[in-house]
Amino acid sequence: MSDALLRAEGLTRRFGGLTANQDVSLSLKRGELHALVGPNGAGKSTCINLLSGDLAPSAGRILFEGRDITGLASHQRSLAGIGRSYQRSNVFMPFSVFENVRLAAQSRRPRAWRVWAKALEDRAINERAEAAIAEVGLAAQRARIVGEMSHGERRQLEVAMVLATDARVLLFDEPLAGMGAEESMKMVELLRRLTTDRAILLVEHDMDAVFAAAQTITVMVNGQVLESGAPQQIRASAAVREAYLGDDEVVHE
Amino acid sequence: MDFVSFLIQTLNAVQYGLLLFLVASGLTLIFGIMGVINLAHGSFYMIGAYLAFALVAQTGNLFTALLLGIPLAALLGALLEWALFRHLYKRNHLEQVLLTYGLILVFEELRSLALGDDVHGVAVPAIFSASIKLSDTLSYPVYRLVISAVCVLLAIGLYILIHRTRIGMMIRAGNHDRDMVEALGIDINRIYLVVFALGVTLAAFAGMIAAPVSSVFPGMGNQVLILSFVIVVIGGIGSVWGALVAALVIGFADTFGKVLVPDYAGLAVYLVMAAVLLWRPEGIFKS
Amino acid sequence: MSASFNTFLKLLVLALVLAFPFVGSAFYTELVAKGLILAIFAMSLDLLVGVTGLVSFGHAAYFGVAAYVLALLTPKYQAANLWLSLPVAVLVAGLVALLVGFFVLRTRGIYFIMVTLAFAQMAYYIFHDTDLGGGSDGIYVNFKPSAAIAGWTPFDLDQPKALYFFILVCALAVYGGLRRLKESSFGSILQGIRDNESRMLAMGYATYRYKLAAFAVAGALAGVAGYLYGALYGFVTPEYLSWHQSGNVLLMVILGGMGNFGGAVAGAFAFVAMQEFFAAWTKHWQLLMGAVIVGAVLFLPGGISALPARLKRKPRESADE
Amino acid sequence: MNSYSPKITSPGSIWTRTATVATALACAALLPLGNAQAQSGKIKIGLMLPYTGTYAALGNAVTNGFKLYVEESGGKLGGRDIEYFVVDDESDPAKATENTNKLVKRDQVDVLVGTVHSGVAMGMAKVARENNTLFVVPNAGADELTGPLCAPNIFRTSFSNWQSAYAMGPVVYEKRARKVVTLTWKYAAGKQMTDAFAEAFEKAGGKVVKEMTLPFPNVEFQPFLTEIAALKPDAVFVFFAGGGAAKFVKDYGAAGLRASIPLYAPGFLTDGTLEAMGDAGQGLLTTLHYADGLTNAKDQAFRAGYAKAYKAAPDVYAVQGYDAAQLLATGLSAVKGDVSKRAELVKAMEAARIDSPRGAFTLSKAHNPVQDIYLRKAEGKENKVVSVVSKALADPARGCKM
Repeated sequence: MSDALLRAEGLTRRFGGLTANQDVSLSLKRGELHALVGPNGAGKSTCINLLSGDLAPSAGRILFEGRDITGLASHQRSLAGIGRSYQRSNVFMPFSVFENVRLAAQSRRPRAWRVWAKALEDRAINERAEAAIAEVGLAAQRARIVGEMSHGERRQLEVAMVLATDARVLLFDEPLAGMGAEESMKMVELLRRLTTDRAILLVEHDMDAVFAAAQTITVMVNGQVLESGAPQQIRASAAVREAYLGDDEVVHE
Repeated sequence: MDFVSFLIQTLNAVQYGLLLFLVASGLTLIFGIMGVINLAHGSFYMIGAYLAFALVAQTGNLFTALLLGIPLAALLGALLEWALFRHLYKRNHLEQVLLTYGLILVFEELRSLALGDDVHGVAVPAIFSASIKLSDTLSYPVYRLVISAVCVLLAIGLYILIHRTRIGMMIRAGNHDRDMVEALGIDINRIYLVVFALGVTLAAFAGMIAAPVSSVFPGMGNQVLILSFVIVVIGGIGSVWGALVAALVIGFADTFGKVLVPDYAGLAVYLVMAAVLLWRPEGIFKS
Repeated sequence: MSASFNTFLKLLVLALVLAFPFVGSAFYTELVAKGLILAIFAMSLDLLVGVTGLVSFGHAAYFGVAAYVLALLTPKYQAANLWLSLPVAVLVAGLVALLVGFFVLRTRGIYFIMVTLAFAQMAYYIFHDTDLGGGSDGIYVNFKPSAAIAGWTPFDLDQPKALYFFILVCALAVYGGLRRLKESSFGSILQGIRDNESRMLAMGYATYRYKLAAFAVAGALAGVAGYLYGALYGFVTPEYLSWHQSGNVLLMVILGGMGNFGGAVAGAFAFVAMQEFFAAWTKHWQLLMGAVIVGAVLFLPGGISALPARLKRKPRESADE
Repeated sequence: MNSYSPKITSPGSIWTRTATVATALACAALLPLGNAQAQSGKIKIGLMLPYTGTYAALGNAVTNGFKLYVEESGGKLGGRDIEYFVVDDESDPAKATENTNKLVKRDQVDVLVGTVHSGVAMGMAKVARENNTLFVVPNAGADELTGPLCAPNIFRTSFSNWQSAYAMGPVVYEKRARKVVTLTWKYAAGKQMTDAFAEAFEKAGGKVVKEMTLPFPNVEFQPFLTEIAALKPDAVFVFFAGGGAAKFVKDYGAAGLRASIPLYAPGFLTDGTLEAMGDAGQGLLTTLHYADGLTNAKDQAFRAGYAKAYKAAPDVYAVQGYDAAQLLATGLSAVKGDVSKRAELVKAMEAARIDSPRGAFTLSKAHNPVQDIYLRKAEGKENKVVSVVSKALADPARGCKM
């Protein structure tokens, strides 16, 4: 467990009387694609929000590279090296692809306060942005206005934006949602490539993709972790089958 | 302040708060349900007061004036919704601000053209003209208590309308998600027409019923406009109970501000608003 | 529109305002100067409304505070020094904005609008109800600021032309500075916050700090406008801080079109011109003004600056909006 | 405000628009040059008064009074025709200097007449002093205008706040009141009025036990009425005007205070508001420099003339406007309409004895009327004269160095 980049221990989150996450523990290792699955309302999004700092846990703690980051706000966690994408596309529509990614890259710059020098003339940042765009395969689209792009392309853009922040832990909330089969395959391929020197947590409904790409799968039901392990182990688990995989229709919706 | 004075000032605060609620209730509806920032709300209050003045002059009776004035106000509201506001729902709030600001100027000048710039009064209806003795020197006019009672009834009525009736359900659904309601086959435009007309009627009704105590004068709408916004916002947008509580809070802040810190009474209401919003950034009762 | 035509237009406008004092009468020179000051005021608000997405309904407070600083720094029988009083006024306005921003930026949307209003009203009552600045009747600035530096006076603001050009230089500097700021790293962060604040947080931006900085800068620039207004007219009243003023400057920004400082300039001049023309026409000029505003909203979404683009579209498209 | 999304526009289009606006402004600027009449023989009079907003009725009354006198004089003053330049000041002090400049710099009027609102008048005085424009105030009562700001070119035909309130001091004392509470809006005029009353009342031997104020223009009086009832003073002195005055008097009556604690005020309380007050206003005693039921011939002629011209009864504001025209006429006649002889013109105006509907008055050294103050009683829709309480009362003109 020493190579865990991000570790959650006993995370609990209550909304009023409702417990959305109860005693959730999981760890993300470098080089590992970790999938978080479960039926609707299982608490996956809450879990990701707790890890990214968008929500504060009611109990439990989060360690990043051995450091306790439970008290850090979302932007502080981002600066520490945890990046995330959202369930709904969450990009800057009126900006171009390049401007979107450049803004992400710029967040790592110690002197973001510069008010005079033109932003577009900052070479170091531009290079970092270009690299991230190339990595997700959007180089040809760099000048397009995001509002005019397809859904799949926007999801790619989101990945590029996370990459541009130099995140070592990537939290992806349903990056494949709404994508066609071909786009999905490309995205899975991309995620796999990105895993080499990073840790990725993937919340996903597409079970084919999850079983094809993930090294570890955690199944959540009713806000709790039901089972966690390698894909074969999950496939073999009777509890998971009963709670979740039993209904084949749901899986391949 | 001795105890009796304190009690009487508390009564003053409650009474003023209820009156403010009456004025602000229409704004809460339009603002909360339709999401329209209506700066012309004060103008509708002013129109109501002048309607009361003009109609009482014609009919000699405030009740008859109310009977005639309320449908007129509703008609005006429906007309405005149909002609102007309907085109703004999908635009941003700032354009609504601009439009309703323009309407303030239009209504104020139309009022000047139609009825002049003099100060007018409306007599308190004879059956409510008595007063109740509170101390050897001070009495309390019955009409003010009547207004308070009407305000309470109105608050209850609005609550029932929104939370307990079918149309209220549709209104709330429309507030939540316009597209969904349309998908369900409900004519959202008609709902908005009704809500807007209702909001305008409430403002005008407040003006009519307050006219006997407030007098009728140019610029009277501007005075209530900002206070109404203060109340709606600190109450939590769209919440009838919130508006009621907020109106009472402001009633107390104003009354006791004047008594306890007279030199800074002008600040009191705004200090309270700032404090409430810093404590609860989305109002006391966020919806 | 081609880039060269654009440049040509810019130069034409610049030539017009440069030549104006030499062809226009004293009154209209002053009126254009007023337009320039309000343009600074509107641009400063546009930094909040159009660029950062923060709708402030209390912007007149910083305008008024700076005007009062000038009034209070001007001794009864002599002029205040421009090079001292201007920076002080701007600094005070900026600091007041910083303090107010510290509180108000915790709220969002309509709540933000109302809290900014609340703080502005408090500032209004401080000047209206106390003797701090002459009370409700206002206070005179008996002498225009003196531009003397160690005995040498480069220009004399008592000369209307000198004052006009000083105001023009300030307006150009604010315009240029804000354009530059918008394209800087800081500016792109502000625009990111406007479009999607949660995303900015997720990318590691402490957005509160940037918004606070924008709020203070906008307050300071409004202070430039307020200072110049006090210097131009020599009379400072609590009404400078009233919500009507805050509303008017917001109208200028919306009327002109947001997010691009040229729109704020156009809005300011359109507003001044409308008041001027209509008031000269009829006693009931506010009826016309109101009607024009209503019409502008219905038929001119996006403000004046969006007009040419709309004219190019097919008429049917714009008709059913 | 999630739906809020600013429009992104191309900079070019904005410049087009700015250019258009600037060009339009430039054209407007050049127009007056073409129109400028080279001393056409008419005297240019600039009327800067409120024609919109809360004080619109007052602005119209002043204008009517002024024009009535000019009409009676055959449309001429000092033998020369009159040309009016009119500006609506909206009672907005923030635009006061600019609006004054419209008349002084753009239209280059010979005489500036205005206004109702004191804050706006302060702005006008500033411009008038700097440009040495002849300035006649037909209403605004700010003590400063004929105090620290007094100047050879500034005249007033109305009153100073001090005058209308000071006269009430002895009256209240004579009505056997010893402890008095004052109440007004927290603004300059209110403070000047209540201070002047306190000055006179305490000089007579009474005591102002509490000075209460409420924020302008707030009209929720109930907390103060409760306090007054608890304090039980011998009398209450207030200063309110317009809609606020009507509401206060009604509230005061409805609280049952009229029966036990008499109410006194400067006449603005009951001028133009009696109809709105209804029964609550009846019998109120106020002091002012004008009243209904005066018996002098001038007043009767004035009233008849005003009623004929405007189908309405004149009020104190109309009188002040009328007298502003009279005062100017006196000065202009002395120089035969030659406004360039400023020194003589001012001298004639200073020495004038104005045969006003309110009764004849002269001007103090600071150019404020030295006039009789009447005690009036509200009866029906009129403020009937009871007596002259202060004969030829002159403002002390504190701070005037003329």
